[in-house]
Amino acid sequence: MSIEPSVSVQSGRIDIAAVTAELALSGDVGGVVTFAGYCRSEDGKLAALELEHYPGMAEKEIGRIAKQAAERWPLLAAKVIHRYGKIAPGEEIVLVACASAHRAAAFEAAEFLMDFLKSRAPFWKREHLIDGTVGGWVEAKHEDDTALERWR
Amino acid sequence: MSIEPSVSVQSGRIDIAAVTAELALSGDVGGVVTFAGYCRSEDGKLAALELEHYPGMAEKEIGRIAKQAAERWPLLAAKVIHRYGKIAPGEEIVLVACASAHRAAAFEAAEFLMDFLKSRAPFWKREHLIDGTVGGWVEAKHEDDTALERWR
Amino acid sequence: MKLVYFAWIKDRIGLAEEEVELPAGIITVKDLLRWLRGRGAHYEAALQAPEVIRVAIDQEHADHSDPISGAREIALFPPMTGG
Amino acid sequence: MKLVYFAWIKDRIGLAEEEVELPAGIITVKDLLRWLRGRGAHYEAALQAPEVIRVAIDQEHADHSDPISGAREIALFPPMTGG
Repeated sequence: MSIEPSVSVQSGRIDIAAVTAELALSGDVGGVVTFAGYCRSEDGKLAALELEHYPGMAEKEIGRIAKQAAERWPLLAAKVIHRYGKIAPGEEIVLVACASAHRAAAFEAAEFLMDFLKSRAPFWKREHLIDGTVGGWVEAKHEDDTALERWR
Repeated sequence: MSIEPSVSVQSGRIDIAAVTAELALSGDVGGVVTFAGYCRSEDGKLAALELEHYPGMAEKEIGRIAKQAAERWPLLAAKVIHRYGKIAPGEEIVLVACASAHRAAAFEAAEFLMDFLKSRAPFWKREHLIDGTVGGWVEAKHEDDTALERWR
Repeated sequence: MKLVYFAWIKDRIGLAEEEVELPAGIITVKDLLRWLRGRGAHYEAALQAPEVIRVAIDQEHADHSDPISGAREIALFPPMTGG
Repeated sequence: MKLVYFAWIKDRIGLAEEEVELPAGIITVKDLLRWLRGRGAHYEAALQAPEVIRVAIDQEHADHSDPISGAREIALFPPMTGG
């Protein structure tokens, strides 16, 4: 029986320390891998990233991806938190955390989750620039699609 | 020019939250991958792990491994903390944290660091059991040696 | 049927969502996209390159060849850029 | 020359470290291990399977074929189990 991953889609900050500590609680956990994605400053040009999302589907789709990871690797716990709304440079956008008895499963599951979140979770980024203008919607990267191929 | 990784060999607890926050400080960081290794309870049989280490060489060897990682991947920051002494079940043993502009480099460097730490850093584990006996020295796993091969 | 739009598709159509009554003969997602393009310049601007449009039927990813019969909510959006 | 021992090698030899004067003809790590085994039952028990013994010369990993001339500190230990 695979574990039930925890998913949260929220506008507020992510408490990375609390999540990591929570995942390590079980006595069987040998390793916790976390990935935290941050808003880059783009050489100081960026005032904020705006993340639009599809409420309802965002939670469901991340849940589906996380469930797949839990079925594919022997995870003891998994947590995904994705923010929406305005995010300032230096702030975290997304956190993926996977706990397992041995490290390989946690590493692979965290990479799998990130690869799928990037191209399957319904979020769209738009740049707000320091000069007050609203930049265009960020274009999806071709490499994010090809990143999925190694998991087939 | 590659960055100078930070290395600490210590008996005290590791403040995972502080490390993660520190690594994310640069405005160019897009992702931080952390691996935290924990002392498992071994079904409640384990009172503590005792980690013996080779003072001096431990710091140097981890430094050499971390420097290799920094030369091989475009890391913006890297930190390795390894504990020694008595470690209770549920406590962290080791933390590896890598920051980069894009996630793939941080994931790969963190896995590389863990694979090399496991079989090159001069630490040895011994089990102290709940019944008061001191178990044997933990045997090295063959798979930890083969894990290195993929990095050649 | 409820249609919802995101990111630049929403911007170009000028609506976040709308209720539509589909005429007969709209079977697949592809049919829906073709019909929407005929509804005016805003829709044409949003959907002129249908091959890049991603679709969800009742909050699950769908292909352009999928049937839409029975759907309550169909979402149109550009390739995702979260994570 | 200073020799340092760790984990079960230290337990079996019964020493954490010692200073030794090497006789002539001890060129490589392999020679050193052979010479040490001849120093008594404790050493024999620790080093009876020399192929599993790991060695560091002046705090850097070394091979059994490496020369030890000029070394200040040689460490003998089992395969590592950190991380």
